[in-house]
Amino acid sequence: MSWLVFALAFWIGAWALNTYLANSRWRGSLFVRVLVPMLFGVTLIVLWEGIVRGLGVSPVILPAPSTVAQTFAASTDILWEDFRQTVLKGALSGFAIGVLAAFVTAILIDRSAFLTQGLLPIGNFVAALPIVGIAPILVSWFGFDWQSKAAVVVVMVFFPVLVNTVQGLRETDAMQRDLMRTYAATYFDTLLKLRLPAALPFVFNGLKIATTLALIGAIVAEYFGSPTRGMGFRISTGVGSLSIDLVWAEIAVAAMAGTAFYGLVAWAEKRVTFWHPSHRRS
Amino acid sequence: MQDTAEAPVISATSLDLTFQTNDGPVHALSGVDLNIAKGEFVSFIGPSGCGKTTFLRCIAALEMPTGGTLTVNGMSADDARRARAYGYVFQAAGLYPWRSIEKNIALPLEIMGYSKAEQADRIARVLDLVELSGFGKKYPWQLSGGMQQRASIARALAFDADILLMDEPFGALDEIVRDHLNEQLLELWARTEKTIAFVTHSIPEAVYLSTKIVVMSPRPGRITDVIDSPLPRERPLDIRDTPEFLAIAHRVREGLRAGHAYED
Amino acid sequence: MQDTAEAPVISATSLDLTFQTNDGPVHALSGVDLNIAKGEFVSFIGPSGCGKTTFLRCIAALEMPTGGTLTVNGMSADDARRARAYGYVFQAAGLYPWRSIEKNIALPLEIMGYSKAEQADRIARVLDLVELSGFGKKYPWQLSGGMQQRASIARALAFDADILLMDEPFGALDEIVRDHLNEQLLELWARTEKTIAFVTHSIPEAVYLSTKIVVMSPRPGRITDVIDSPLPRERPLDIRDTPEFLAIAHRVREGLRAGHAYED
Amino acid sequence: MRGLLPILTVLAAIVAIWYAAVAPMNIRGALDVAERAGAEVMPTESLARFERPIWRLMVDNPQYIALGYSLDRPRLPTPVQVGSELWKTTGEMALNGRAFSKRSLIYHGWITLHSTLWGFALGTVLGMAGAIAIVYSRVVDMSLMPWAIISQTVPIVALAPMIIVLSSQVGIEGRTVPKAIISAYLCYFPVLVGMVKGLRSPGAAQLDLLQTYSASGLQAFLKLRLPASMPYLFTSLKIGIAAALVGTIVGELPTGAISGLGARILIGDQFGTPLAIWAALFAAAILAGVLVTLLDLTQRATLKRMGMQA
Amino acid sequence: ADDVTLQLKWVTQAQFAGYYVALENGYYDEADLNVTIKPGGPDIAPTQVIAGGGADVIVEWMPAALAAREKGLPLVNIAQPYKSSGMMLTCWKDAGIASPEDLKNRTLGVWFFGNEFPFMSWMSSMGISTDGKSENGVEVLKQGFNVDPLLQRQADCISTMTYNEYWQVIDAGVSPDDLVNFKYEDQGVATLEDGLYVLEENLQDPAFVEKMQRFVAASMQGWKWAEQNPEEAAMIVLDYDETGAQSETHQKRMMGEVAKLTAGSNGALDPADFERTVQTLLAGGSDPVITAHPGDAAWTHAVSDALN
Ligand SMILES: Nc1ncnc2c1ncn2[C@@H]1O[C@H](COP(=O)(O)OP(=O)(O)OP(=O)(O)O)[C@@H](O)[C@H]1O
Ligand SMILES: Nc1ncnc2c1ncn2[C@@H]1O[C@H](COP(=O)(O)OP(=O)(O)OP(=O)(O)O)[C@@H](O)[C@H]1O
Ligand SMILES: Cc1ncc(C[n+]2csc(CCO)c2C)c(N)n1
Ligand SMILES: [Mg+2]
Ligand SMILES: [Mg+2]
Repeated sequence: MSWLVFALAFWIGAWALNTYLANSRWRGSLFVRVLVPMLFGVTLIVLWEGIVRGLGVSPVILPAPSTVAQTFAASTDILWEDFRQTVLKGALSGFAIGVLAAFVTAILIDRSAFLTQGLLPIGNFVAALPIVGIAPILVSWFGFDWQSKAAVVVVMVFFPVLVNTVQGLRETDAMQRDLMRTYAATYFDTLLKLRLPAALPFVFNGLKIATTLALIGAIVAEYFGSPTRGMGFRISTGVGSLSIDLVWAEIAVAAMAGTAFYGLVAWAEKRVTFWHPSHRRS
Repeated sequence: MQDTAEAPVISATSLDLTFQTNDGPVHALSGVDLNIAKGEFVSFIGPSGCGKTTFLRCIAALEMPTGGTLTVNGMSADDARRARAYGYVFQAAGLYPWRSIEKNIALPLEIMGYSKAEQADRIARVLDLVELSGFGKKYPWQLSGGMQQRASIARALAFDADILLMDEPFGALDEIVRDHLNEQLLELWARTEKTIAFVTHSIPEAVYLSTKIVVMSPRPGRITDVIDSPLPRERPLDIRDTPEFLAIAHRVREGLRAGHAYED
Repeated sequence: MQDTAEAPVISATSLDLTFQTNDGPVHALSGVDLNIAKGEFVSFIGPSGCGKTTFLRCIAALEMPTGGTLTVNGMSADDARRARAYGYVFQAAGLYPWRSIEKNIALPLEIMGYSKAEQADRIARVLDLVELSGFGKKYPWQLSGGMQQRASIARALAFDADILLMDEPFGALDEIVRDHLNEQLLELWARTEKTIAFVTHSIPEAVYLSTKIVVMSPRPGRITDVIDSPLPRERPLDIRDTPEFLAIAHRVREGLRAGHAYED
Repeated sequence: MRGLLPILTVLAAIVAIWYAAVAPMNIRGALDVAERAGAEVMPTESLARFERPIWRLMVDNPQYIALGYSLDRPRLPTPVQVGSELWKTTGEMALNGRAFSKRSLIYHGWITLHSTLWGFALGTVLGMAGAIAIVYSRVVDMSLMPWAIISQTVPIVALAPMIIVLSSQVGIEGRTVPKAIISAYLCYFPVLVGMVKGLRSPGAAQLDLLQTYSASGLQAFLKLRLPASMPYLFTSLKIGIAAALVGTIVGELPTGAISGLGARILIGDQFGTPLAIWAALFAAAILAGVLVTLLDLTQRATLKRMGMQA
Repeated sequence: ADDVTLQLKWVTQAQFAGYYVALENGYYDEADLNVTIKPGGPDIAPTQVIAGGGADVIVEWMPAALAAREKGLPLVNIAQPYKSSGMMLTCWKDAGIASPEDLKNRTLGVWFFGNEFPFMSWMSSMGISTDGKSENGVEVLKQGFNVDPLLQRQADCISTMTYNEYWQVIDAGVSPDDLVNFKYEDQGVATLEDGLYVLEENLQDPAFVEKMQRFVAASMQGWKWAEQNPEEAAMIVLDYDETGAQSETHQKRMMGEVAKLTAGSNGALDPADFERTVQTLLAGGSDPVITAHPGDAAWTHAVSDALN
């Protein structure tokens, strides 16, 4: 009971502090911009801990964050092995192949207005489909190891990036294109100096969507067969053997990896498309 | 329409241009005859939609006339484009936001294959010409509208085209900045002896700048008046208060009003 | 600065406004003294960034001065805003695209709680006033720029504010349409006897419209000249070719040039 | 309708490539079947065949390539096989009056649609509420926004079994609610992001206008922010419903295994009947297409009525 | 009537025919019980469901149940309708596998999710490592839900049940002559499957025990009917299958095989079988499923004693 009260008190206190910080005159500073969401996250964890302890929730249903943290610390070798298998081998290689393929395809079909008109609606449609469903098929095609996971990721990532890139390549305004014509610029000049840079904000849009899809794809695919390692393997078997704390540790790794990956892409976006109105600071 | 002794740099004979749109054809230009001699400064003025931009775009071979003939430097407009005969300044500065000012000016030079050293040289020269030295490393959005517009003029000047096509380059600027840029443009024109075709909405601007003012009327876009300016080439800003100036302005305004339907 | 017999409608005394920005403070207004009497038409002119908009926004209580006093209709600017003492016309027409012209004009009336019947009545009246009857059911994008601007004026006139604040309302229009709207605005002002504060970049426009012209200079934004126009209230467009007109215009231009730094 | 020709061409190309791929994908299966039927195949040993590259098998046994187009359990079925399986489990059953039999994909599509719509409704409400809170409160904006992004990097599949157990512990029976929760989890994010953008889309000038009328906060929301956000809302709703469908299917994939299109995919996988998987996949695709198209039509109608060009 | 919720270990199929028969034939009604049968699925752990209060009694394999007990979830076996184990390892004969010794240096498909324990014990009893292919080791794959890995030769052997996956291999066109089966029963590493488990604390309540007595009795009545009427039992199961994907032939065949496994049981757990299972699990090598003998608290005859 006292745990619940403590958690609630912490929540109210953190909320009050956050409200104060967010309206204070330091609200623009990096420190506060990081501290406020951190405090929010810590509050969530404290609430979780408080509820689990306060209500005596069974650890095989929902372990307390402190338990998860202990398991995390005790199983770093397993977590690292799984991380390598799923993220480094499955998700990242699939992401790289899928993105590259989408990019090259976009540039190739972009030369033909006909192809673009045909592929864009189809690509848009496919991007909206529940592609994860093909995981069992691809596992049966490409075998059990990371290759089939990468294949799932390739397919999932391909369409959002393709559609966004094609869209981006068409996103130059008429005046910018006319300018190139007044210089009698070649196709490659125009592609390199105008259309690719102008497409970058869109490409990054697609990349950001792709980062979250990549992890989900790699993990789901492991449900349909895998070697005896990998985050999806550990999560799916962990539930069966009631190692729920290890499952949560894997979830934490996935969230951290996903956030880091997303953050990396967002950072690159900021660097590369610094000129775009949404990134300018004045 | 009056000819000059030399062969004209730009020559249009009964030029027609009709756009096919969903709502039927739009006659943007119809029977346009005009000769522009080397070194002239020609302004085009007329109500919105009368075809000024379209005419400039025809000269630049960005638009294909549907009738009549048009030669630029004695060749077809498209050949002239390929020969990089002109620099074009758009209404909005149209700088590429991912390139610094320097790099924006370098753009045509890169495409035309100038060497790095030559590029640096020319960039420095034109930046100086438009009084932007020191701003080369800045990005377009870090500059005021007037500065951006000057950068876009610098970009059009960086390579050796001796025709300059300018489509309302100062439309977005305030009157004072505009006056100043007008003065500078005249100076530059005097120094470089380029042929300039200049679209504007402002009567004083047209009168102040031009050796020849072309008044147009809409639907179908045709030329209603061509006024050869009696003003001297040397023009202080004060000239705008002289009776000669006002007389020309009055004639332009009358020409405009004739072609204008008020219900816009 | 000259006073009129009646209590002024708008009265500013040593008004200061400093914006705190990342690059340090910007002094947008500094020591501004001005009285505007009932029924006056006051134009504000000055180079970009001199604080014209800021001053108008202070009157409208959209900005809080950091020093000095400002009263509107004898009360504080914010109380005047709450009392709905004025209509504000922005530079861009700023019509809501999802509302028809009618509904756009109804917007302030809905907010102020007018009855449906009263709304219909007023909409019809102001549409007529700006010569847009018959266009009420159209959407903004179906109208030309000039018509949109007139609709936005109608919106500001729909409720009974007797102060009209207009921030470059005709900036985006071509000269001929602008002339026409200027004539109409004068007519409307004469009929309704509102007090109008009007920001413009155009010298002829300022001189043509105003009973009083306020010339401002930037950094820090201050008033450099206040010119009371000797022109009669009745003003045909031709008045712009008269020597009196040109003399005032010249004085305004000199005032402007004095305060202007060319490197903008 | 001029836009239709390129789409049809590309579709035709896809089908052609698909058909061409069937031969190499299925050659091994075809040779196994032929061998068991007593035919002479090269090489005769099943094990030896698995060590041969596919192209060799095709060159050595050209007469059996055609067999690959009519296998019962193909690695890659032909479009016609998928189509006829789809028809058998939908149209034909409907014609026989068994549209809602448990063997009909219409029934399973309905189950999936049901949770998808619940998830969509829940996700949309959450997303909108979150967006409003973010736009109106700086604290919420600063603390919630980063976590909204992080939430999407959590592999929701991992949570699925726990969501089922937890919801049964709070007394919710059946799979609809847990599936809807998963689908709401994926759906709320695009709605949130789109609505934040939309509610913030009115420029300072439009907000100032209402200030000059001294309008209340509620009036500003109803008359400005909400209508201005409509185009954004619909765009994100379309993404949202697609995400909700993905969520439902992910929720049905490892956990449901009872009914719904995801369960059909899983059961098809378990019993080694690829045609069932493909049919369920295409049914899911059709469902997604219908849902997005419906929203698109609503968008056009609404925006047209609001006078915004679609 | 008293409410009872039963959580199955897997999807609706003839493996659980007894319960569906008891429901359909009204045996539960006669025992004044209102029984809800919850089908399972690949990601549903009955142990977790019962811990969360989602079920009163679950069908579970003993290794998983004992493992859960060690994790602090005190499950108790109250009845054991399955006398023998149906687990096998099915291999390609042409891969050169004839005896368990031949498994070394091969790729084997194994079910996880708590079902891997018998396999691990078997391997460790033979001294084979499961860390990858080697002279004295095997490569283990987490087998999915189908027999593709065998058919596509991604694995040399896969786990099968006599009543289910084995027949899927046969249905795919493989001749029984091409296959070699290693039954866990024959290898002496069989563990008890499909027992009924409840939470220990509930057994303190005599009313609950009495309810379970009625439940187990009715269920066993269902099982015995199913053994005698396999065709009809399979059809009853099919009626309850919500996926609509099960086929009649497959379920009838499954029922026939399942009957062989349930035949020897009257519902009561044989303590000798329990002891054998525990010993097998304790022999689990470096990473045993359970580290200590759970003791006799892990099972009770309190419920099944009422059967006769
Ligand atoms: N690509 C096009 N397709 C169809 N109609 C066009 C096109 N470009 C221009 N027009 C039409 O041709 C006419 C002339 O247009 P143009 O842009 O040359 O006018 P303008 O004189 O430059 O006007 P403004 O002063 O507004 O720039 C207009 O009626 C315009 O609507
Ligand atoms: N919200 C603000 N924050 C910081 N500085 C501001 C803000 N608004 C205006 N300024 C600065 O205050 C000065 C006056 O701006 P203001 O908009 O009043 O000028 P203006 O005379 O209306 O110019 P223009 O003719 O370009 O509209 C400018 O230097 C401007 O950059
Ligand atoms: C993830 C997962 N994989 C395999 C099984 C294996 N399994 C245990 S009982 C049973 C039914 C017999 O056909 C099967 C297939 C499982 N439970 N969970
Ligand atoms: Mg134009
Ligand atoms: Mg302003």
